Amino acid sequence: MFSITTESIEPRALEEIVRTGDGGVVTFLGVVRDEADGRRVSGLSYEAFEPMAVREFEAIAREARDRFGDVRIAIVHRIGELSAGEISVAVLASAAHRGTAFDACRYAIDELKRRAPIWKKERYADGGSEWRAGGA
Amino acid sequence: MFSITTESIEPRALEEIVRTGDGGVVTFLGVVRDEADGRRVSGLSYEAFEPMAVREFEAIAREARDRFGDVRIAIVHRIGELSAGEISVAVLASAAHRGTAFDACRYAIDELKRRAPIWKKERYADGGSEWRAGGA
Amino acid sequence: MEIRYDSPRYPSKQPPMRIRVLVFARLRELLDGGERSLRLPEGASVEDAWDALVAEFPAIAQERRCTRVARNGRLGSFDDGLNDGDELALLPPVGGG
Amino acid sequence: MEIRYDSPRYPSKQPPMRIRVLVFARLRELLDGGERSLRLPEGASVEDAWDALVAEFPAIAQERRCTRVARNGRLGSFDDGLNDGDELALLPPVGGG
Repeated sequence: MFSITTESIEPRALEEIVRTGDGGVVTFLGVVRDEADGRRVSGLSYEAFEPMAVREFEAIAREARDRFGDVRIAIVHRIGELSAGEISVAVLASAAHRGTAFDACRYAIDELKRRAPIWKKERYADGGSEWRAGGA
Repeated sequence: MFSITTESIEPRALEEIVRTGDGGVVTFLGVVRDEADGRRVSGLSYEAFEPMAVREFEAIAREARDRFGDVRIAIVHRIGELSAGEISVAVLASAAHRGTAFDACRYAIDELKRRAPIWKKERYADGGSEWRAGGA
Repeated sequence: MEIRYDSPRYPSKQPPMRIRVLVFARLRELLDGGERSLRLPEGASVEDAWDALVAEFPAIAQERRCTRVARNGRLGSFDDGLNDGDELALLPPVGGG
Repeated sequence: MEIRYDSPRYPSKQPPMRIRVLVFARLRELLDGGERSLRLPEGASVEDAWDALVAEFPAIAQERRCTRVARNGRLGSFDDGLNDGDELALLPPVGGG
């Protein structure tokens, strides 16, 4: 399950990829923070180059399998307007053993932030806004 | 939120500890596998020394904060009879940044398996059963 | 069930201590129940409590090596002395998760 | 909107190529829209497409250094040649998650 969505993310939906025999399921949820570098954030907007982003998610999942072994991965990223406390991204990794699931989940979110064609604009409570690169 | 429960675990309930300002939430779910060392498992039963287990969960969370910094942790372990595909344990770690949340979540489940006074008996499809130590 | 145990090392001149023993997993099965009360002479140790149980349930003897003990909810050792009213938990190798 | 660009390097003797340009984030704002069509002479490169956009939107010039390009959904380089009908995406530094 690899997708870009304008709807609010329901993390449990990603569990559909969990297979009988998987003993460890690791989920990462990215949540919109209410501050960045000491400035109060009033909202965010995300945009994506959707077909390329989805292909990048697929590539990242393949790489995770090559590196860490048999693991199922789901990645869903939300776009559009988000406010503090909302989920911007969910990554789920499910494997027979937990080490594989942890490694694959972390690899996937790190790579997603590093290279998936997705952009984030922060709007600040004190006015102004900024495109933020290199997801911290 | 640190508890032992006989009820089925609802992972989203652990999210109540997520605080405004947390940007990364990592959840580990332990799921009952249908095989172990090549034997088909028909079911599991868990038991716990409950008050000590809960105190151990609290101690593990304190250690995680000492090691990795400001992070909120929830741990819920189920006991009683479980069948394949059911969630036996949920660990959630929530922090401003994802590295802290990943490290804390993994530390917590590793330590839980290593030292929390909880026991697991596997029942095999071919008959027989076994208490399993040293959670793999 | 209550086991009364008069250690040869500790002749029971004083009123015996009552110790609440909790056992889990394999030990629970071998002892046919998770909780029991032991009467031990004043000054008895965790080791003495264990020996009293072995006297009644010889099958547990081989579990000694990998059993940990908790006194009143805190990990302790077989050398620890016991006090009247203590709760003594005998913990086989854990395997949660 | 369609920009027609006749490169001095590539006099337009042949029918021009039509390139679909997608821009995102800061570049989308600077170009006042996410999608446009460029007409470029046969043989033009990604660099030529960029120059055509800079000619109309000088403010993007300074973005060149940190812009990556994707041709038909695959990462490429500014040196890549373009073909008629190509989709060219101009990608500012990403920051999802």
